[in-house]
Amino acid sequence: MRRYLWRRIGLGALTIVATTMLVHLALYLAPGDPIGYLLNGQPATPERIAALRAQYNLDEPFFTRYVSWITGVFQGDLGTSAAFNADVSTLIASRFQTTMYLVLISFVFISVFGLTLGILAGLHKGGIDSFSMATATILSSIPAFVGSFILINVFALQLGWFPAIGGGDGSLSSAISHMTLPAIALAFSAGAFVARTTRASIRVESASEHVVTATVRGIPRNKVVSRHIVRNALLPVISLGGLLFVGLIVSTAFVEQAFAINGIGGLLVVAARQQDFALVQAITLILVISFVVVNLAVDVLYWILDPRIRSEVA
Amino acid sequence: MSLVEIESFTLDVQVVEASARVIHEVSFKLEAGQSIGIVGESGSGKSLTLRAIAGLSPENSVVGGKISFQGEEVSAMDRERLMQYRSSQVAMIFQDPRSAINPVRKVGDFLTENVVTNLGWSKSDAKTKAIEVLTEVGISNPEKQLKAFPSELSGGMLQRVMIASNLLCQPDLLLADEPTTALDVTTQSSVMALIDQLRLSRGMAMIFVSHNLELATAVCDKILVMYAGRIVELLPAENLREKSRHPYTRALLDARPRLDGRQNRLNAIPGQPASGLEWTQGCTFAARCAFAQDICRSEVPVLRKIQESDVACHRADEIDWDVS
Amino acid sequence: MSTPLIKVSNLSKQYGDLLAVADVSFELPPSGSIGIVGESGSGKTTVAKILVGLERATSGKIEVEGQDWSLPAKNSKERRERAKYLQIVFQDPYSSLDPRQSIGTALREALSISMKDSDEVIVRASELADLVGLPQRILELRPAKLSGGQRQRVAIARALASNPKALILDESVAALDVSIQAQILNLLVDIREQTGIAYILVSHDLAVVRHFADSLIVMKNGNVVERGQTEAVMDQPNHEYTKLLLASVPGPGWVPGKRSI
Amino acid sequence: MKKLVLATGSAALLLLTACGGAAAPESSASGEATSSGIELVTSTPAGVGPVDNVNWNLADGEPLSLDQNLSWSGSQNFIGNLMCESLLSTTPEGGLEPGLATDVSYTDATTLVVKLREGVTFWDGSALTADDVVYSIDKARTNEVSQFVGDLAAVASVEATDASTVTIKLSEPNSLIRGALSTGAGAVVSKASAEGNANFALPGDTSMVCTGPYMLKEWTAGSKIVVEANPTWWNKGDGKQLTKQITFSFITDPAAAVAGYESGELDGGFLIPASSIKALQASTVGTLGFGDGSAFGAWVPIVNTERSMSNPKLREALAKSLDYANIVATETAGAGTPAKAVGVPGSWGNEKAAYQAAWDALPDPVTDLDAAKKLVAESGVSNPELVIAAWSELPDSVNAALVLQQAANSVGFNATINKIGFDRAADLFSGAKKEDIDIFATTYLSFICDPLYIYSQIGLDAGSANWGGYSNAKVSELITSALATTDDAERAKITIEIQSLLVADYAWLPTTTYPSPFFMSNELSGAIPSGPTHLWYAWAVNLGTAK
Amino acid sequence: MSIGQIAIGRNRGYRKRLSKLGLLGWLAVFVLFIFGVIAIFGSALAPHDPNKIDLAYSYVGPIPGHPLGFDELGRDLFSRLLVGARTSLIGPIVLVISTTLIGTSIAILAAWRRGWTDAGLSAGVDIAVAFPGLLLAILLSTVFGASLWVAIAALTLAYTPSLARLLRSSALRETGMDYVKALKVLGFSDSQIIFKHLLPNLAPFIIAQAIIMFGYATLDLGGLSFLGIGVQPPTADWGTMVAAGASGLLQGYPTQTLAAGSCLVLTALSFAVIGDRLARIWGVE
Repeated sequence: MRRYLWRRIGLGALTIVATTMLVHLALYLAPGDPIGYLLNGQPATPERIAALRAQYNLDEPFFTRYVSWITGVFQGDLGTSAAFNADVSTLIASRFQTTMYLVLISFVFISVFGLTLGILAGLHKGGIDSFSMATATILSSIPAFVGSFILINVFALQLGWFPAIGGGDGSLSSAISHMTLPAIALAFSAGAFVARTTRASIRVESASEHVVTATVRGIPRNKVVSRHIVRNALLPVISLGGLLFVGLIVSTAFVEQAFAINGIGGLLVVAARQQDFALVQAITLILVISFVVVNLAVDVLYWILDPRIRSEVA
Repeated sequence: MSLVEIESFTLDVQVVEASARVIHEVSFKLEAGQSIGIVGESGSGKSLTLRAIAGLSPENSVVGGKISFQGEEVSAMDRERLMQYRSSQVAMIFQDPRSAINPVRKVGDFLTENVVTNLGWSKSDAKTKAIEVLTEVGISNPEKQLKAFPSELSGGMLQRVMIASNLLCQPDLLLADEPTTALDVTTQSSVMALIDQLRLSRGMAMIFVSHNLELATAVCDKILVMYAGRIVELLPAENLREKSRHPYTRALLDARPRLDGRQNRLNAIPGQPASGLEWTQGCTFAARCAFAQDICRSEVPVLRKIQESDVACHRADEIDWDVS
Repeated sequence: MSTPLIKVSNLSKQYGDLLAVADVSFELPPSGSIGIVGESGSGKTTVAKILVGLERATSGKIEVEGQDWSLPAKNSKERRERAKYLQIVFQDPYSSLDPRQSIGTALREALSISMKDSDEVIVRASELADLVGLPQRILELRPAKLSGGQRQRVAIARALASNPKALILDESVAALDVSIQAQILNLLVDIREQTGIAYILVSHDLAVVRHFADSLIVMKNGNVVERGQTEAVMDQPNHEYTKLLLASVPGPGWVPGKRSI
Repeated sequence: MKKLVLATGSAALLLLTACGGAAAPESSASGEATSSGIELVTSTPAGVGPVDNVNWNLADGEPLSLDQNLSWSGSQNFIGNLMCESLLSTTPEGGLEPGLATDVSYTDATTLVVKLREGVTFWDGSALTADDVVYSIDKARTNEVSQFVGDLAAVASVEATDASTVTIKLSEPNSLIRGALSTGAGAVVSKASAEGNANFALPGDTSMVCTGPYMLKEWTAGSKIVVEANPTWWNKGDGKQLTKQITFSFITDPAAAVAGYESGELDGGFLIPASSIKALQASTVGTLGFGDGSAFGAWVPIVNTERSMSNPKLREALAKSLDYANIVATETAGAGTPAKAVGVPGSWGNEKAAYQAAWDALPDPVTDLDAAKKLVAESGVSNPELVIAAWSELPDSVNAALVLQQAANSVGFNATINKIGFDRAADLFSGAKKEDIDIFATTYLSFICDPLYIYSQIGLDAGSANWGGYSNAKVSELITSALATTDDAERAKITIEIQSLLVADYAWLPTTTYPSPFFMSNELSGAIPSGPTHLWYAWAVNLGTAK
Repeated sequence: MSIGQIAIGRNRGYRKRLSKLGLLGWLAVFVLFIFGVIAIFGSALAPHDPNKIDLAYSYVGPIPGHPLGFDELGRDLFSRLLVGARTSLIGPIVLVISTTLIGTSIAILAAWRRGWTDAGLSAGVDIAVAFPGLLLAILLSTVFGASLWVAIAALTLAYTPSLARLLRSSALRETGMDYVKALKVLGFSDSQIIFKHLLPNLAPFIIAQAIIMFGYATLDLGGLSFLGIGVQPPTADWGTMVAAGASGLLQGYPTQTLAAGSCLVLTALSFAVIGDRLARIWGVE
């Protein structure tokens, strides 16, 4: 077990360093110049522009900047954002919680909606199966940004069930009421994907020999389904869940822009468009770390749940 | 009334949007404590017959005739009764234990699942009984193996676990579908010895399906030879080698290379083993039979008693095997 | 004794800390027939794979008519040269043919390696079909339409396309029904009589080995535990394992032996 | 020095005006109707009842600082002017009236004396002293990142002559300094709270202390800013500060902002993007209006090279080829009016009558393609090359360039478009020679309600907005003398002469005025949307319930 | 021995199987055909200049000659939809082709070489799969400026790992087949076996995956344009049109967002249906 884990952690650390180095290099090569973006085309004297460049140390060579950035990170200082003229860590801190609420609520929708549809379709042939798969296919074709506007228009403006914009004032109740619509918009395509994979996995498990054995030994159908079919079928879905969770964090950018929610995804898009080095690097670092952590968690979960992996590695 | 009675059992299966008959006529009886070996090549329907007895015919297939266990018809059993029948009266062993046991659950859970869930045993009783049967099937330090996962055990050990799981609920009938085909010959020998000894000590009846005639003869009282969905011969095991009267049985025995001597060429049976679906009329084996005559190709031979065996062959009494 | 067609000396193969093949030596005379007997995990298939270059030996020497084949062929040109000496037929009929290719195309493709003239290729292809007892109409069909036995016949025909001097049969009849198994064994015997081809039969079935192979080696966990002429070894086995093997084969008067693991 | 100019992403209309109040009389609610019938307003009827909290959206994003000296973007001013007041104050109609100083007057051409108001306290209760004023003015003119380093360049020294008097010595005569003290340059902060405070007025900081009607209560970087009414405001009165608290949000996405207005979660907002105008005009929960102001759009020809624009005839030809009606319709949604000169009506301040007369005398900007063709023919250059610059990151600047290209080609130019990135900003907005650009568009405005302010920037050889390298000895001489004339009327006469010369020279080619759209819920009233209120006047002082 | 052998062998003729596409399948093909025609001849078909701004017509409803009315800047919606088809379809086509080419070569290289190459490639794939396409698109757009080609490059980098991993498993299964080993021993060169046997046998699976990927590609590229990272205004593109029309939608002028949105959804849906049907026909789940 330990050797397997160390290898995964090593791979994770490597990913973090590689990606942050890559991001840094990418931003360093960027032809534009953040100060230009800052002025957004407004006139400003050359002296003032030079003063601002110095303020954000944009003239240092690549490697010194990367090293100073990394040492800063370890001291908890993520630098100041040029676009917002604010300390990056404060900027991200307030938004990280909002995005996490959004991702978690959306993840709940995806699992509930995806798994139920997938299991229903997997276990029953004919009507239910084709109906659930049809819904899954249609929903998977509705991208988050199209879905958002439909949901806002119908549920927020016309029916007034949910607030139209904003991420709530931080309290759990307001977060839930504000984040339901965006979470649903996010859940469309991911949920459909989970449904389709679960259905396929259920089909594979129900056709397997050990299910025939259980039936022949007189185990009642509902126990065979829950203990042998669904339990085994969920394993591959878990690893998929890890990937989806990670993808979700970034794709919040779509709904954050449509619902005017101040989250990490939206912030990243703005920061990237304005070539705000410090902010882009900081968010990427956080995203990559969460990727690695989530993947590690999925690996451990897989290790615990699926003994086949253990014997393979040992 | 005998333990198992099968009267003109037929089976129609769904094949490419049409249903076709794959088993045409199977009838035999099995007394309690007795063992019968069903042998034949692929497509003969031996495995389908075995599964029908456990009520496991394939989805959307139609079962004809009557299969009854202790006088009660299997296909008439409702869900409750079928579950009770399967959990305590009949037990089944499969060809590949590795795919027949859920790889994600512990061996202990597999062993005790049946008795705990269906027969309401307490967890501790089931555990002690499980250890008992594991030792009985010859597995060393059973406590450790209970916590192990199937992926950590060898093929031979897994088959023993499968057998042990059936012993817990004291079944009256053991259905074995080619239990040792996937095993090495040395493991096969010890597993078959185990099955034989357990069956006799517990007075269990057994139906043993195999493509290996010698193996079936060694462990069964009677041998039933099937070809293309029909019974061609039913005879006591000890008569198989010398006194079988059906050309197919004879040909099968001659086609196998011998261990105790060397022939230059084997007298192989021409053509390919037919399945029940390809039968049109007459004797199913007529196309490949060296003794076939017009009658064989037109009329279906009926099973009839000749000395100690039942044979379905028009010329069974004419052919003098000692000479040819 | 003329120089052997294939001479294998001290062959070994290591996978990590597992010694799959340990110090295996044997010789195959021209038009000879040798059996490699053993249960699963004995290393018999690994030996076969090393001979045809599908695996690389950790150590040991392989000579084929004097040429050194110890290491697998470096490129396909060298592989084409070796194809003229040694070919192989595998066990599973359902994976030995490309499902999307008709039988005729498969044979013609195999022949085109050594034959340039396309007419000659077509003629030779139908000759091969006759040689392995397949009706000509089979050439247009795809493998899905053929039975297990017919597919093995095609596999054999394809292997013969490069007129090899020896053919390795890696459990080639194990997956077949008894009647078909007999037909294929008879076919192989006929081919040997007609072409003088040598055989290396890798099998766990002692009866088939006795019928088919002149001499044999018995392998257990990578080692050769007994060797000799088939008749002698089978009638008076002296190694314990060979005795156990023979005793485990069901036959007239046989009783299964109980042994705990 | 340079002026705050806004040309934002979504459309040129997202604009801030200063020195509002067109020539129309002093009526508070009405405005001068423009060609397309849209009514420009300077203010809305004062609110009646109190409101606990108002949610106000500023669509150009969160300010980078609330220090009035930095005046970075529109949103900064809307919040800043509620908190920090200046020595003088600009009225909604563009006039100057006393602010924190009861009187500011020139004792001679190079000395200004500021008389401080008595009894004014900061939010923290401390009294406003001369030291605070000296500190604030010095900060505005020495901090190298401040907007006003240029405007206050003429200031030599600032001293507190006694507890309530501050004397400003100038290095050379400059009549605009008094006006500057009504802008961010004259904004007074409490010295105690600002001196040595590294993150003074930066995002998240609430340590700044000023005197204004609203105090900074909370600033969550990246999401919102909350200000609350200042109970001890020196200028309290009934009907004022009816709104207890204002929460500013910064929703830039047009769709989300519209959703906010429609669902009632947003009570109003400034800086409305063009794409949302039609949508909000149809709104039933609130009304969309336009505030008048001093902002305008213009094409800046590069004259200091041997290329086509150095020839005055070609500049005039280009001016005559512009399709003013289309520009007004597409860039200001019909709210603007064609501009005869860069000193647009919104920036006339106290001398409205004189400037109005001059404005009427100027030739109307009219599209006359035949005249333009004739001019190009006479210019002596066949098929003159014209390279139009446009920001590649701003789609609307590309659209504007396309319109000009079409017009120029139709009169004989060989016009092409050169898409430049923001990284060329420093080079473009400097007097440097530009070899690959002939003309580029900008929107510009004057901070101070005095046209001399803008003409000095364009007319002088070293003027901060003289990006085209324009040079005219007569114009420079007139500007220098105007700067030395402290008397308003006299100065207006000289400025009008400067204006006529610049118009004749086609130094810049003005196109249209840019009124600024705003939205307010029907439940509220009293927001002052126009002119100086955006920059330097506490626009929310009269905000309250409509009924 | 297994019951499966009894069923008569499945017929594999291509023509017969395509008829089994079903009504829905053919409907999907028809929809894509129409969009394809529009993508190619879009600008010729467009009745008006899609980029001509005239604010006087902002949000004006359908009038004769303008079946869908105008967008917020008074541009003819119908023409923008037609011209938009090009970017909204050419983009995914290029994306799918490049991803399939790279993904397949990685998969085959890994499955064929095995050993270190396989281990190295798979480790690389594991890292890359965790990296969402959107973040890649954002970073690349920062470096090279936002444009359709940058978005395509980013999504190719994002899609390739998961496709490579999917194809690698089926490629491994195919190379594990005995006929591949037999061909090697017969003297066929690696490239002969790969191009004459391996690729043709994997082709149905690859095509089915490519078609399903089309649906996602259309949506993701539309999404990037929505965020301002893909197609840059003023060029017409369905993704940007959805974004631009959004504020109008909330005010009762839904035509632009709904029209562009439904075109995106319809395209994605058609690809999903065809991909699903083909996968089922070729028995490739």
